[in-house]
Amino acid sequence: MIEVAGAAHPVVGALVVVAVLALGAMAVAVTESVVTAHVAGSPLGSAWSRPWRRAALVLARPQPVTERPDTLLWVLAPAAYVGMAALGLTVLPLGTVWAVADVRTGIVVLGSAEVLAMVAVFLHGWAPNSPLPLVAGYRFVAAGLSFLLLSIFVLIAAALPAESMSFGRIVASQEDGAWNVLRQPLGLPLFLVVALAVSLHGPLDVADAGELAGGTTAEVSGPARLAWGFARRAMLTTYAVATAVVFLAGPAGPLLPGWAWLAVKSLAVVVVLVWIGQRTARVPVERFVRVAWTVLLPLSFLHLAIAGVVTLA
Amino acid sequence: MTGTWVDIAFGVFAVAAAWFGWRVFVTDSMVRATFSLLASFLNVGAILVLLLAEYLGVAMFFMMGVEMTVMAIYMVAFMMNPAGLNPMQMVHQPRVAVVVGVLSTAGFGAVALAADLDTVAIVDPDGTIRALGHELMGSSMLVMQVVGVTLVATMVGAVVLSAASGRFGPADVGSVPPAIVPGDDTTRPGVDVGGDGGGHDHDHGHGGGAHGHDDGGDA
Amino acid sequence: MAQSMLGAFLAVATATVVAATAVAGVALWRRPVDPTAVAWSATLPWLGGHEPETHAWNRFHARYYPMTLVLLAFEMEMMFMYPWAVVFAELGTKALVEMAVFLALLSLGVVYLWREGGLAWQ
Amino acid sequence: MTVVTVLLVAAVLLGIGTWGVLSQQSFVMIMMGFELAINGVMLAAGALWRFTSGGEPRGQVLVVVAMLVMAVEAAIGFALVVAVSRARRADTTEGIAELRR
Amino acid sequence: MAVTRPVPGRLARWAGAAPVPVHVAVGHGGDPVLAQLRADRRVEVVATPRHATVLVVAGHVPEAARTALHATHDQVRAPRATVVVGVEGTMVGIPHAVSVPRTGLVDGLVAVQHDLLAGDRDDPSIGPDDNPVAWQGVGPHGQGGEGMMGGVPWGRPMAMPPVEGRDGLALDRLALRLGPFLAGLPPLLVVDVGLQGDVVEEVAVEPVPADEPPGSMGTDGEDRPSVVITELVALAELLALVGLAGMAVRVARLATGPVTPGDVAGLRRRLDRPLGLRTATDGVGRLDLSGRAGDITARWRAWLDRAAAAAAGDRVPPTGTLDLDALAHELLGMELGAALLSLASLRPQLAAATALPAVAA
Repeated sequence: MIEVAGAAHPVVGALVVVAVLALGAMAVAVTESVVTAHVAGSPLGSAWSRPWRRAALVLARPQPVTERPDTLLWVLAPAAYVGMAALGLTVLPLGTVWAVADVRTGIVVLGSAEVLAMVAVFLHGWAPNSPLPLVAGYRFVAAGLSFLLLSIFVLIAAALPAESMSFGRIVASQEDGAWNVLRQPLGLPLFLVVALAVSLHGPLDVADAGELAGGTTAEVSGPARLAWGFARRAMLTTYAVATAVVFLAGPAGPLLPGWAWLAVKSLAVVVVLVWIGQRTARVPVERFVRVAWTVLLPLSFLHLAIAGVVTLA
Repeated sequence: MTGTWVDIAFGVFAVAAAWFGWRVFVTDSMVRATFSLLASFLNVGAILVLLLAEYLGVAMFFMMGVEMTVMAIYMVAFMMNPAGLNPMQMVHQPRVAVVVGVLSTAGFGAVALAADLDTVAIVDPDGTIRALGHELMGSSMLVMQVVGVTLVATMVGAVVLSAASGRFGPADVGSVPPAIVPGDDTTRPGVDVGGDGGGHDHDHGHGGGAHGHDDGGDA
Repeated sequence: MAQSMLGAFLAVATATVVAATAVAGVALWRRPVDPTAVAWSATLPWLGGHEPETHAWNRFHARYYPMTLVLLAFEMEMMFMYPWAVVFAELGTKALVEMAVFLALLSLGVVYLWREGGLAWQ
Repeated sequence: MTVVTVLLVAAVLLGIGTWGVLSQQSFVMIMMGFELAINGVMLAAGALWRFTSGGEPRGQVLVVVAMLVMAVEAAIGFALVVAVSRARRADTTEGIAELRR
Repeated sequence: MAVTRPVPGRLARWAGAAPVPVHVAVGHGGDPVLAQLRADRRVEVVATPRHATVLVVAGHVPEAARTALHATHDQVRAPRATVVVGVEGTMVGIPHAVSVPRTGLVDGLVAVQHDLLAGDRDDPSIGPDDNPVAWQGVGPHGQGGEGMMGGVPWGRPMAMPPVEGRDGLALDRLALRLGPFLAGLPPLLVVDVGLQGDVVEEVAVEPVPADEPPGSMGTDGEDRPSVVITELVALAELLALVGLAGMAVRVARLATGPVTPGDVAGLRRRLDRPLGLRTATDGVGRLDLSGRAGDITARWRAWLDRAAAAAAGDRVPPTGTLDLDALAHELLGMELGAALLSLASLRPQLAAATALPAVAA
């Protein structure tokens, strides 16, 4: 019988995960609308309710059909993408001692959620049988295979002081020592790159690119498009919570209860990510692959070395 | 998690793994074939988790996700009719294959049934990952370093074989395959003496005819 | 509430399946599965106004294939780094040096890939 | 779920992999067969580690090495497919019949 | 036979208040309308007709592009509507189009969207309802295909035969005609692309031939849009393509109002910093056309210079027209995204190349 620190009843866990993803996706949508309105210089008043109205209209529009799609994969893609966002969220501590399933191999589960999310985005590009989404899906696989290593190195570096791969122990290791954002400085920027890239946001949104007429969503409309938008924002929520847990000691903090601290820190990370998204243009894929392998990967080696030395000191 | 639940879960995962494994070779669409192989791996990963090899099970999710994505790219690039729009008939010697498949299953199954393995409970189930870590850093450290060298050799070999052009220009310019019979130029591969061309390729390979020497030149 | 590892993974699996089926439901709601149910001219792929001559599904020439092969090999390194991370603090500098050698070896492969131009679109 | 049943499942996977390798003509499909066979090997190794080794870590190292074999085989296999396709424009076993000369 | 069911009441009320997603088919002189739509908060210019409820035809669409416009009209998912700015719908060959003057354009769009949601409006598709290529029941397996790669499976052939790419691998080549109404492409420009993977192996750039303008067609009497509007609309389109939606709205809002040199200088300060627009354009789309070499960053900086000069009121030389064959030769070997961005960065010059012959003074 292998003991697991925090774990909830499966049904309770599922409801909490779905609720957190829904709230998170709404928060991301509102943040995007407000930041876009601010950058555009228009009044912020109507920006708060604009996402709901837009979502209602998208829901009211008809579903996508192309000449000969692979409908099974086309429906499986958003479902798998949200499933992987949920998978990542289950292993993250959402309260001071409470987590849906704080298993001993937490960072490996988050890593495999990221990989299988890449498969979901490729399927979303492949399924419509249309040239522009196909090119967008293949572009994302090139980027996905390149930023994958960064996220693994950063998570392993966070596991060194915790002497365990469970996110609960990573938070515990930050409570007595300094937060990882301070003692492992290179980690946060690298992990923000991964968060932007895996959730198709901001400068690393190579899959739903505007220049390819919306990339993988070029043929998508109606509830299926709402499902894909929700999936992207749910994945951003999961990675914002993961950033807060790994670098800002997640639920740890004075006065406020654990989940409140986690909500505040995750919302801060969401605002930073969306702000970067509205100020930096999209990076061309060739350049991102070259930079990821020749600049960011050596940086993550250096980051790992720093984390190792700091852990031993 | 009482024993019966574990057995039921194991049964479901085992049947799913075998069914997806069979689907790999019968579906028409290459993308569906590749990702049913991924589904088969995910089910085997789940069985490994049931076998309390938790790290290996979840690591298999991660490793096989990457491997199957790469495999999907190569399946779609190098298979005719990649999306299964026409039914797939790329099979030869089907009966021989089925017989050998059944024989090998029966052979390995017989070994499993005949061997009387005395089951031993895991001594410290909590510390299996920590034990693996100490093992890799301790007595199996040699395994890790040899794996490192193997991986470097694999990377260099893969790049040499697949990259179109390296530091010294295109890979196939100037290099001429050696003759099979030393000294006899007509036996140089790539020189279609009999003009019989590859079975399935759609037009002649690089420059046919006897002028094998500048064969690579016009690539 | 300590709970067995398998119970924890049951919770993980339940949450994933529930989230996935909910979204699959939304994606399937009122979706015409048979393409001929809709006017043919509305089902053409979007290219800016013209009809494509062939299916989009083709033997797609992904131009980054050397990078994918090196990643297949490089990714095996993660399998050794996860257990290393768990026991690193106990073993101290010995583990650090050992992993440094392992990483240096593998980065040789990446340097070779970059040097041979494998990172650019072939 | 005893050692015998898990080994039987592994044997079934190995059998399907072998059938796949022998029945398919295309290089990449043959490699899918190898992958499935190694999948069966990993399952067998995991089962033997769980039931007969009493938690001996070297059992897990064997599974990792099996994963290594699969990764190396896939990488070099695809590199060869690319090299042959570039030199000979063949994507099936019949395509390179000249080797039999 | 469009499958439309009236939308449930509460959803319709919420959806009615949403910004109108619009796909703009830009013709000659359509840039001011595009800027006006992008600047308005009640309208959202989207990247593909699939995301739109209303198709807006801005500017004069010549006869040659009519079939492409009808195809674009059909690809807006039913229930759909079409709004033609400043000219009769029938002039463009779309029977149920609503003609709206430029002044009350956005109010007209909001009204059309309300009708759509209430189920009172739905333009039938113009193109054929069934695939002219008979494929059902044809061939040994009844889906029109034969053998492995042949036949017309599901009414369309497969990309055959394989062609040798620049790296020696013989794989399929997709021949695509990227149409005149692709979002972000310069108006009325057709790009014939031979794609292997996402690299352009063959390309030909052809503007849609303009027919002589009958009477006061086009943008209700206004002559060619001024230099400032052309440059700023080009900048807004480029910003929308690379994902900076907020900046695109700001530039479009600038283009619709009076423009002072101070505004343009402020815009340059916002855009010309390392991690802004230049992330997508530095070193991308490097073309040397008739002596002027440069990447996309150099070109949008030139736009800002010309806009500042025009705002200051002094005479700005007209943009030289391009040699399209030289341009096509330069685009060879680029990645598809980079090629489309390069074309978007040549919008003013290409607009001059496809301008109405009579007006291009």
